Amino acid sequence: MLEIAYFSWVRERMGVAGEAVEVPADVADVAALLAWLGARDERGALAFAEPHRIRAAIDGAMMGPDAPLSGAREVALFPPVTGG
Amino acid sequence: MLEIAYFSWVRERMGVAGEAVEVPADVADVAALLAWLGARDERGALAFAEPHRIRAAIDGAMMGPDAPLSGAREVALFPPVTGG
Amino acid sequence: MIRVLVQPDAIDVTAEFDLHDAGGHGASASFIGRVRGDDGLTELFLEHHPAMTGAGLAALAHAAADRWKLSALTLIHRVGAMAPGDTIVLVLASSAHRAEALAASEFLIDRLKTDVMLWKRETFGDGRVGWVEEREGDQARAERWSL
Amino acid sequence: MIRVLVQPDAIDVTAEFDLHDAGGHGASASFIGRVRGDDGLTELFLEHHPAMTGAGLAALAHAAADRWKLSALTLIHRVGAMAPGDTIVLVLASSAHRAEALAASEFLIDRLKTDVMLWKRETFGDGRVGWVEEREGDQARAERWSL
Repeated sequence: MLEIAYFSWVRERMGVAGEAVEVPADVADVAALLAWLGARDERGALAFAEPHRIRAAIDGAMMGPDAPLSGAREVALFPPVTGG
Repeated sequence: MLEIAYFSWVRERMGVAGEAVEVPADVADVAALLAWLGARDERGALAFAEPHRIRAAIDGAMMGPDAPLSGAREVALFPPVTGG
Repeated sequence: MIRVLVQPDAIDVTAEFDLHDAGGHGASASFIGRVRGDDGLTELFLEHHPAMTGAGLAALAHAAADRWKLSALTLIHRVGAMAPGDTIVLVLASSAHRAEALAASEFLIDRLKTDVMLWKRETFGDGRVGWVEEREGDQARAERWSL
Repeated sequence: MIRVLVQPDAIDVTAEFDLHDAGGHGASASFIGRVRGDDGLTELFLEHHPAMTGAGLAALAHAAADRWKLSALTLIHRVGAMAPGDTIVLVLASSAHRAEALAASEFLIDRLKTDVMLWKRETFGDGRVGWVEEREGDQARAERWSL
Protein backbone atom coordinates (compact mmCIF):
# COMPACT_ATOMS: atom_id res chain seq x y z
CA MET A 1 0.00 0.00 0.00
CA LEU A 2 1.13 3.50 -0.84
CA GLU A 3 0.03 6.57 1.14
CA ILE A 4 -0.84 9.48 -1.12
CA ALA A 5 -1.27 12.98 0.36
CA TYR A 6 -2.90 15.81 -1.56
CA PHE A 7 -2.52 19.55 -0.95
CA SER A 8 -4.05 22.82 -2.09
CA TRP A 9 -6.36 22.56 -5.11
CA VAL A 10 -5.22 19.00 -5.75
CA ARG A 11 -6.68 18.10 -2.36
CA GLU A 12 -9.86 20.05 -3.10
CA ARG A 13 -10.35 18.35 -6.46
CA MET A 14 -9.64 14.90 -5.02
CA GLY A 15 -12.07 15.59 -2.17
CA VAL A 16 -9.72 14.00 0.39
CA ALA A 17 -6.46 14.99 2.10
CA GLY A 18 -5.00 11.56 1.42
CA GLU A 19 -5.64 7.91 0.80
CA ALA A 20 -3.91 4.56 0.89
CA VAL A 21 -3.86 2.95 -2.54
CA GLU A 22 -2.76 -0.29 -4.10
CA VAL A 23 -1.00 0.79 -7.31
CA PRO A 24 -0.65 -1.62 -10.27
CA ALA A 25 2.83 -3.10 -10.71
CA ASP A 26 3.40 -1.20 -13.97
CA VAL A 27 2.92 2.19 -12.23
CA ALA A 28 6.61 2.54 -11.46
CA ASP A 29 7.32 6.26 -11.22
CA VAL A 30 5.72 9.61 -10.37
CA ALA A 31 4.66 10.34 -13.95
CA ALA A 32 2.97 6.95 -14.20
CA LEU A 33 1.23 7.54 -10.87
CA LEU A 34 -0.17 10.87 -12.09
CA ALA A 35 -1.40 9.23 -15.30
CA TRP A 36 -2.96 6.35 -13.37
CA LEU A 37 -4.72 8.67 -10.88
CA GLY A 38 -5.88 10.88 -13.77
CA ALA A 39 -7.45 7.89 -15.53
CA ARG A 40 -8.89 6.26 -12.39
CA ASP A 41 -11.99 8.39 -11.83
CA GLU A 42 -13.60 11.77 -12.43
CA ARG A 43 -12.01 13.58 -9.51
CA GLY A 44 -8.58 12.25 -10.61
CA ALA A 45 -9.25 13.49 -14.15
CA LEU A 46 -10.02 16.91 -12.69
CA ALA A 47 -6.97 17.03 -10.40
CA PHE A 48 -4.38 15.59 -12.80
CA ALA A 49 -5.51 16.90 -16.18
CA GLU A 50 -2.33 18.98 -16.37
CA PRO A 51 0.45 16.83 -14.88
CA HIS A 52 3.10 19.53 -15.61
CA ARG A 53 1.40 21.67 -12.94
CA ILE A 54 1.87 18.99 -10.29
CA ARG A 55 4.88 18.65 -8.00
CA ALA A 56 5.69 15.52 -6.01
CA ALA A 57 7.52 14.67 -2.83
CA ILE A 58 8.41 11.13 -1.84
CA ASP A 59 8.77 10.67 1.91
CA GLY A 60 9.39 14.37 2.39
CA ALA A 61 11.84 14.94 -0.47
CA MET A 62 10.96 16.76 -3.69
CA MET A 63 11.17 14.42 -6.68
CA GLY A 64 10.90 14.70 -10.45
CA PRO A 65 8.39 12.83 -12.68
CA ASP A 66 10.79 9.96 -13.33
CA ALA A 67 11.44 9.23 -9.64
CA PRO A 68 10.70 5.53 -8.90
CA LEU A 69 7.94 4.65 -6.44
CA SER A 70 9.64 1.48 -5.20
CA GLY A 71 10.36 1.74 -1.50
CA ALA A 72 8.19 4.85 -1.12
CA ARG A 73 5.97 5.08 1.94
CA GLU A 74 4.24 8.41 1.19
CA VAL A 75 3.88 10.34 -2.03
CA ALA A 76 2.67 13.94 -1.66
CA LEU A 77 1.12 15.58 -4.74
CA PHE A 78 0.53 19.32 -4.96
CA PRO A 79 0.84 22.46 -7.13
CA PRO A 80 4.01 24.62 -6.91
CA VAL A 81 4.29 26.21 -3.48
CA THR A 82 3.16 29.81 -3.13
CA GLY A 83 5.30 30.79 -0.23
CA GLY A 84 5.92 32.24 2.83
CA MET B 1 33.15 87.82 13.65
CA LEU B 2 33.07 84.12 12.70
CA GLU B 3 31.49 81.44 14.88
CA ILE B 4 33.68 78.35 15.09
CA ALA B 5 32.22 75.09 16.50
CA TYR B 6 34.46 72.20 17.55
CA PHE B 7 33.43 68.55 17.89
CA SER B 8 34.84 65.28 19.22
CA TRP B 9 38.57 65.34 20.03
CA VAL B 10 38.97 68.72 18.32
CA ARG B 11 36.57 70.14 20.92
CA GLU B 12 38.43 68.37 23.73
CA ARG B 13 41.82 69.68 22.60
CA MET B 14 40.48 73.20 22.13
CA GLY B 15 38.87 73.08 25.57
CA VAL B 16 35.68 74.76 24.30
CA ALA B 17 32.69 73.73 22.16
CA GLY B 18 32.96 76.92 20.18
CA GLU B 19 34.09 80.51 20.04
CA ALA B 20 33.51 83.70 18.11
CA VAL B 21 36.74 84.88 16.46
CA GLU B 22 37.95 87.84 14.44
CA VAL B 23 40.03 86.24 11.68
CA PRO B 24 42.73 88.22 9.82
CA ALA B 25 41.77 89.32 6.33
CA ASP B 26 44.32 87.03 4.69
CA VAL B 27 42.71 83.93 6.24
CA ALA B 28 40.43 83.39 3.27
CA ASP B 29 39.64 79.68 3.16
CA VAL B 30 39.27 76.58 5.36
CA ALA B 31 42.91 75.51 4.95
CA ALA B 32 44.12 78.98 5.97
CA LEU B 33 41.78 78.93 8.98
CA LEU B 34 43.22 75.60 10.14
CA ALA B 35 46.77 76.91 9.74
CA TRP B 36 45.91 80.13 11.59
CA LEU B 37 44.21 78.26 14.48
CA GLY B 38 47.15 75.82 14.63
CA ALA B 39 49.63 78.68 14.98
CA ARG B 40 47.53 80.80 17.36
CA ASP B 41 48.15 78.99 20.65
CA GLU B 42 49.12 75.68 22.26
CA ARG B 43 45.64 74.14 22.26
CA GLY B 44 45.32 75.05 18.57
CA ALA B 45 48.70 73.45 17.84
CA LEU B 46 47.40 70.28 19.54
CA ALA B 47 44.05 70.23 17.75
CA PHE B 48 45.25 71.17 14.26
CA ALA B 49 48.71 69.53 14.04
CA GLU B 50 47.36 67.19 11.34
CA PRO B 51 45.01 69.26 9.18
CA HIS B 52 44.33 66.31 6.81
CA ARG B 53 42.48 64.66 9.73
CA ILE B 54 40.08 67.61 10.03
CA ARG B 55 36.78 67.99 8.22
CA ALA B 56 34.88 71.26 7.92
CA ALA B 57 31.29 72.34 7.47
CA ILE B 58 30.29 75.90 6.64
CA ASP B 59 26.78 76.79 7.79
CA GLY B 60 25.80 73.13 7.88
CA ALA B 61 27.30 72.03 4.55
CA MET B 62 30.45 69.91 4.25
CA MET B 63 33.25 71.84 2.54
CA GLY B 64 36.76 71.13 1.25
CA PRO B 65 39.96 72.89 2.38
CA ASP B 66 39.75 75.49 -0.40
CA ALA B 67 36.22 76.60 0.47
CA PRO B 68 36.14 80.41 0.98
CA LEU B 69 35.17 81.82 4.37
CA SER B 70 33.59 84.96 2.97
CA GLY B 71 29.92 85.09 3.89
CA ALA B 72 30.25 82.25 6.38
CA ARG B 73 28.36 82.54 9.67
CA GLU B 74 29.50 79.28 11.34
CA VAL B 75 32.44 77.01 10.56
CA ALA B 76 32.34 73.59 12.24
CA LEU B 77 35.65 71.72 12.58
CA PHE B 78 35.81 68.04 13.48
CA PRO B 79 37.40 64.66 12.69
CA PRO B 80 35.68 62.31 10.18
CA VAL B 81 32.35 61.12 11.54
CA THR B 82 32.23 57.69 13.13
CA GLY B 83 28.65 56.90 12.52
CA GLY B 84 25.50 55.76 13.28
CA MET C 1 19.73 30.49 20.00
CA ILE C 2 17.77 29.15 16.99
CA ARG C 3 14.00 29.26 17.41
CA VAL C 4 11.86 27.85 14.60
CA LEU C 5 8.09 27.55 14.86
CA VAL C 6 5.17 26.74 12.56
CA GLN C 7 1.98 27.65 14.35
CA PRO C 8 -1.74 28.18 13.73
CA ASP C 9 -1.87 30.68 16.61
CA ALA C 10 -1.32 34.42 16.21
CA ILE C 11 2.35 35.47 16.30
CA ASP C 12 3.02 37.68 19.32
CA VAL C 13 5.65 39.93 17.77
CA THR C 14 6.49 41.86 20.94
CA ALA C 15 6.89 38.69 23.00
CA GLU C 16 9.06 37.13 20.29
CA PHE C 17 11.28 40.24 20.14
CA ASP C 18 11.70 40.10 23.92
CA LEU C 19 12.56 36.40 23.86
CA HIS C 20 15.01 36.88 20.98
CA ASP C 21 16.66 39.93 22.51
CA ALA C 22 17.29 38.34 25.91
CA GLY C 23 21.01 38.74 26.35
CA GLY C 24 21.29 41.64 23.93
CA HIS C 25 22.85 41.71 20.50
CA GLY C 26 24.87 44.37 18.72
CA ALA C 27 22.67 44.29 15.64
CA SER C 28 19.22 42.85 15.01
CA ALA C 29 17.47 42.81 11.66
CA SER C 30 13.86 41.78 11.40
CA PHE C 31 11.24 41.18 8.81
CA ILE C 32 7.51 41.01 9.43
CA GLY C 33 5.11 39.92 6.71
CA ARG C 34 1.42 40.60 7.19
CA VAL C 35 -1.80 39.69 5.42
CA ARG C 36 -2.77 42.48 3.01
CA GLY C 37 -6.44 43.29 2.56
CA ASP C 38 -6.01 44.08 -1.15
CA ASP C 39 -9.01 43.81 -3.46
CA GLY C 40 -11.37 43.14 -0.56
CA LEU C 41 -9.55 40.06 0.75
CA THR C 42 -11.24 38.80 3.90
CA GLU C 43 -9.29 35.60 4.66
CA LEU C 44 -5.92 34.15 3.79
CA PHE C 45 -5.63 30.44 4.42
CA LEU C 46 -2.20 28.85 4.48
CA GLU C 47 -2.15 25.12 3.95
CA HIS C 48 1.09 23.30 4.70
CA HIS C 49 2.71 19.89 4.61
CA PRO C 50 3.54 19.70 8.32
CA ALA C 51 6.62 17.46 8.17
CA MET C 52 8.10 19.19 5.12
CA THR C 53 7.40 22.74 6.34
CA GLY C 54 9.01 22.01 9.69
CA ALA C 55 12.03 20.38 8.07
CA GLY C 56 12.28 23.15 5.47
CA LEU C 57 12.27 25.95 8.04
CA ALA C 58 14.80 24.15 10.22
CA ALA C 59 17.09 23.56 7.24
CA LEU C 60 16.80 27.20 6.23
CA ALA C 61 17.59 28.40 9.75
CA HIS C 62 20.66 26.18 9.94
CA ALA C 63 21.83 27.26 6.50
CA ALA C 64 21.71 30.88 7.70
CA ALA C 65 23.50 30.03 10.94
CA ASP C 66 26.24 28.23 8.99
CA ARG C 67 26.71 31.09 6.58
CA TRP C 68 26.67 34.09 8.93
CA LYS C 69 27.86 34.59 12.48
CA LEU C 70 24.56 34.92 14.27
CA SER C 71 23.99 35.27 17.99
CA ALA C 72 20.27 34.52 17.68
CA LEU C 73 17.78 33.58 15.01
CA THR C 74 13.99 33.44 15.19
CA LEU C 75 11.87 32.12 12.33
CA ILE C 76 8.14 31.83 12.90
CA HIS C 77 5.53 31.03 10.29
CA ARG C 78 1.84 31.04 10.84
CA VAL C 79 -0.46 28.56 9.06
CA GLY C 80 -4.22 28.15 8.80
CA ALA C 81 -6.81 30.92 8.51
CA MET C 82 -5.73 34.55 8.90
CA ALA C 83 -7.37 37.98 8.56
CA PRO C 84 -5.94 41.16 6.96
CA GLY C 85 -3.30 42.71 9.23
CA ASP C 86 -2.36 39.40 10.86
CA THR C 87 1.34 38.57 10.93
CA ILE C 88 2.15 35.65 8.62
CA VAL C 89 5.87 35.46 9.15
CA LEU C 90 8.46 36.85 11.53
CA VAL C 91 12.19 36.70 10.84
CA LEU C 92 14.66 37.99 13.41
CA ALA C 93 18.41 37.67 12.97
CA SER C 94 20.99 39.07 15.36
CA SER C 95 24.72 39.33 15.24
CA ALA C 96 27.51 41.41 16.69
CA HIS C 97 27.71 43.14 13.28
CA ARG C 98 25.00 44.70 11.18
CA ALA C 99 26.03 43.29 7.79
CA GLU C 100 25.58 39.71 9.02
CA ALA C 101 22.22 40.38 10.66
CA LEU C 102 20.89 42.19 7.56
CA ALA C 103 22.10 39.56 5.09
CA ALA C 104 20.74 36.66 7.15
CA SER C 105 17.34 38.30 7.52
CA GLU C 106 17.06 39.01 3.80
CA PHE C 107 18.26 35.52 2.89
CA LEU C 108 15.68 33.91 5.17
CA ILE C 109 12.73 35.90 3.89
CA ASP C 110 13.68 35.39 0.23
CA ARG C 111 14.16 31.66 0.61
CA LEU C 112 11.05 31.25 2.74
CA LYS C 113 9.00 32.20 -0.29
CA THR C 114 10.17 29.20 -2.28
CA ASP C 115 11.63 26.62 0.09
CA VAL C 116 8.70 26.12 2.41
CA MET C 117 5.82 23.80 1.58
CA LEU C 118 2.97 26.26 1.87
CA TRP C 119 0.03 27.07 -0.33
CA LYS C 120 -2.10 30.19 -0.08
CA ARG C 121 -5.85 30.35 -0.59
CA GLU C 122 -7.54 33.75 -0.75
CA THR C 123 -11.17 34.52 0.07
CA PHE C 124 -12.67 37.86 -0.94
CA GLY C 125 -15.67 39.83 0.31
CA ASP C 126 -17.56 39.23 -2.95
CA GLY C 127 -17.37 35.46 -2.46
CA ARG C 128 -14.43 34.69 -4.75
CA VAL C 129 -12.12 31.96 -3.42
CA GLY C 130 -8.91 30.91 -5.13
CA TRP C 131 -5.49 29.39 -4.68
CA VAL C 132 -2.60 31.77 -5.32
CA GLU C 133 -0.44 30.95 -8.35
CA GLU C 134 3.35 30.67 -8.11
CA ARG C 135 5.11 33.98 -8.72
CA GLU C 136 8.12 34.30 -11.02
CA GLY C 137 9.66 37.07 -8.89
CA ASP C 138 9.89 34.88 -5.82
CA GLN C 139 11.91 32.28 -7.67
CA ALA C 140 14.28 34.95 -9.01
CA ARG C 141 14.88 36.51 -5.58
CA ALA C 142 15.47 33.14 -3.93
CA GLU C 143 17.97 32.13 -6.62
CA ARG C 144 20.21 35.09 -5.81
CA TRP C 145 21.41 33.07 -2.82
CA SER C 146 23.54 30.28 -4.29
CA LEU C 147 24.44 28.08 -1.36
CA MET D 1 4.30 58.50 7.73
CA ILE D 2 7.96 59.61 8.05
CA ARG D 3 9.14 59.84 11.65
CA VAL D 4 12.71 61.07 12.28
CA LEU D 5 14.07 61.68 15.76
CA VAL D 6 17.43 62.46 17.34
CA GLN D 7 17.07 62.02 21.09
CA PRO D 8 19.16 61.70 24.26
CA ASP D 9 16.38 59.59 25.86
CA ALA D 10 16.24 55.81 25.65
CA ILE D 11 14.54 54.50 22.50
CA ASP D 12 11.35 52.60 23.39
CA VAL D 13 11.48 49.98 20.64
CA THR D 14 8.11 48.39 21.42
CA ALA D 15 6.32 51.75 21.52
CA GLU D 16 8.00 52.80 18.26
CA PHE D 17 6.96 49.54 16.58
CA ASP D 18 3.38 50.08 17.70
CA LEU D 19 3.36 53.66 16.46
CA HIS D 20 4.91 52.66 13.13
CA ASP D 21 2.59 49.69 12.62
CA ALA D 22 -0.63 51.61 13.25
CA GLY D 23 -2.65 50.94 10.12
CA GLY D 24 -0.77 47.79 9.22
CA HIS D 25 1.69 47.20 6.40
CA GLY D 26 2.23 44.21 4.15
CA ALA D 27 5.94 44.10 4.91
CA SER D 28 8.07 45.71 7.60
CA ALA D 29 11.83 45.47 7.83
CA SER D 30 13.67 46.74 10.85
CA PHE D 31 17.18 47.22 12.09
CA ILE D 32 18.17 47.76 15.70
CA GLY D 33 21.73 48.70 16.64
CA ARG D 34 22.77 48.37 20.27
CA VAL D 35 25.80 49.32 22.33
CA ARG D 36 28.18 46.36 22.56
CA GLY D 37 30.06 45.79 25.81
CA ASP D 38 33.17 44.52 23.98
CA ASP D 39 36.55 44.76 25.74
CA GLY D 40 34.96 45.95 28.97
CA LEU D 41 33.25 49.00 27.49
CA THR D 42 31.19 50.77 30.14
CA GLU D 43 29.96 53.86 28.29
CA LEU D 44 29.44 54.93 24.72
CA PHE D 45 29.04 58.66 24.25
CA LEU D 46 27.67 59.97 20.98
CA GLU D 47 28.41 63.60 20.25
CA HIS D 48 26.51 65.24 17.42
CA HIS D 49 26.17 68.46 15.50
CA PRO D 50 22.47 69.06 16.25
CA ALA D 51 21.50 71.01 13.12
CA MET D 52 23.52 68.81 10.76
CA THR D 53 22.43 65.50 12.32
CA GLY D 54 18.79 66.51 12.15
CA ALA D 55 19.10 67.67 8.55
CA GLY D 56 21.15 64.60 7.60
CA LEU D 57 18.61 62.15 8.99
CA ALA D 58 15.71 63.99 7.38
CA ALA D 59 17.49 64.04 4.01
CA LEU D 60 18.24 60.33 4.31
CA ALA D 61 14.64 59.51 5.18
CA HIS D 62 13.34 61.49 2.20
CA ALA D 63 15.88 59.91 -0.13
CA ALA D 64 14.57 56.48 0.92
CA ALA D 65 10.96 57.58 0.53
CA ASP D 66 11.72 58.91 -2.97
CA ARG D 67 13.49 55.75 -4.03
CA TRP D 68 11.14 53.07 -2.68
CA LYS D 69 7.37 52.89 -2.26
CA LEU D 70 7.12 53.05 1.50
CA SER D 71 3.97 53.19 3.57
CA ALA D 72 5.87 54.20 6.73
CA LEU D 73 9.40 55.00 7.78
CA THR D 74 10.84 55.45 11.26
CA LEU D 75 14.42 56.58 11.86
CA ILE D 76 15.48 57.23 15.44
CA HIS D 77 19.00 57.91 16.61
CA ARG D 78 20.04 58.24 20.19
CA VAL D 79 22.80 60.66 21.23
CA GLY D 80 24.66 61.34 24.49
CA ALA D 81 25.81 58.77 27.04
CA MET D 82 24.71 55.15 26.69
CA ALA D 83 25.42 51.85 28.44
CA PRO D 84 26.01 48.40 26.88
CA GLY D 85 22.74 46.91 25.63
CA ASP D 86 21.13 50.31 25.02
CA THR D 87 19.58 50.84 21.61
CA ILE D 88 21.56 53.39 19.57
CA VAL D 89 19.54 53.34 16.41
CA LEU D 90 16.20 52.06 15.19
CA VAL D 91 15.27 51.84 11.53
CA LEU D 92 11.81 50.69 10.49
CA ALA D 93 10.68 50.65 6.88
CA SER D 94 7.33 49.35 5.69
CA SER D 95 5.84 48.80 2.29
CA ALA D 96 3.19 46.71 0.60
CA HIS D 97 6.05 44.58 -0.75
CA ARG D 98 8.98 42.97 1.02
CA ALA D 99 11.72 43.87 -1.46
CA GLU D 100 11.07 47.60 -0.98
CA ALA D 101 10.96 47.39 2.81
CA LEU D 102 14.17 45.35 2.97
CA ALA D 103 16.10 47.55 0.55
CA ALA D 104 15.04 50.77 2.27
CA SER D 105 16.00 49.44 5.70
CA GLU D 106 19.43 48.34 4.51
CA PHE D 107 20.03 51.60 2.64
CA LEU D 108 19.17 53.65 5.70
CA ILE D 109 21.41 51.77 8.09
CA ASP D 110 24.35 51.76 5.67
CA ARG D 111 24.09 55.46 4.94
CA LEU D 112 23.51 56.35 8.59
CA LYS D 113 27.03 55.21 9.30
CA THR D 114 28.56 57.86 7.09
CA ASP D 115 26.00 60.56 6.42
CA VAL D 116 25.18 61.56 9.97
CA MET D 117 27.32 63.98 11.94
CA LEU D 118 28.06 61.80 14.93
CA TRP D 119 31.24 60.98 16.78
CA LYS D 120 31.64 58.08 19.21
CA ARG D 121 33.67 58.16 22.39
CA GLU D 122 34.26 54.91 24.28
CA THR D 123 34.96 54.54 27.99
CA PHE D 124 36.27 51.22 29.35
CA GLY D 125 36.23 49.68 32.79
CA ASP D 126 40.01 50.02 33.12
CA GLY D 127 39.78 53.79 32.69
CA ARG D 128 40.70 54.06 29.00
CA VAL D 129 38.73 56.72 27.11
CA GLY D 130 39.02 57.31 23.39
CA TRP D 131 37.30 58.58 20.27
CA VAL D 132 36.48 55.91 17.69
CA GLU D 133 38.39 56.21 14.41
CA GLU D 134 36.61 56.20 11.05
CA ARG D 135 36.18 52.74 9.59
CA GLU D 136 36.95 51.91 5.96
CA GLY D 137 34.18 49.30 5.79
CA ASP D 138 31.46 51.82 6.58
CA GLN D 139 32.49 54.01 3.68
CA ALA D 140 32.50 51.04 1.29
CA ARG D 141 29.04 49.86 2.37
CA ALA D 142 27.57 53.35 2.09
CA GLU D 143 29.02 53.84 -1.39
CA ARG D 144 27.13 50.82 -2.74
CA TRP D 145 24.08 53.09 -2.84
CA SER D 146 24.67 55.49 -5.70
CA LEU D 147 21.83 57.94 -5.57
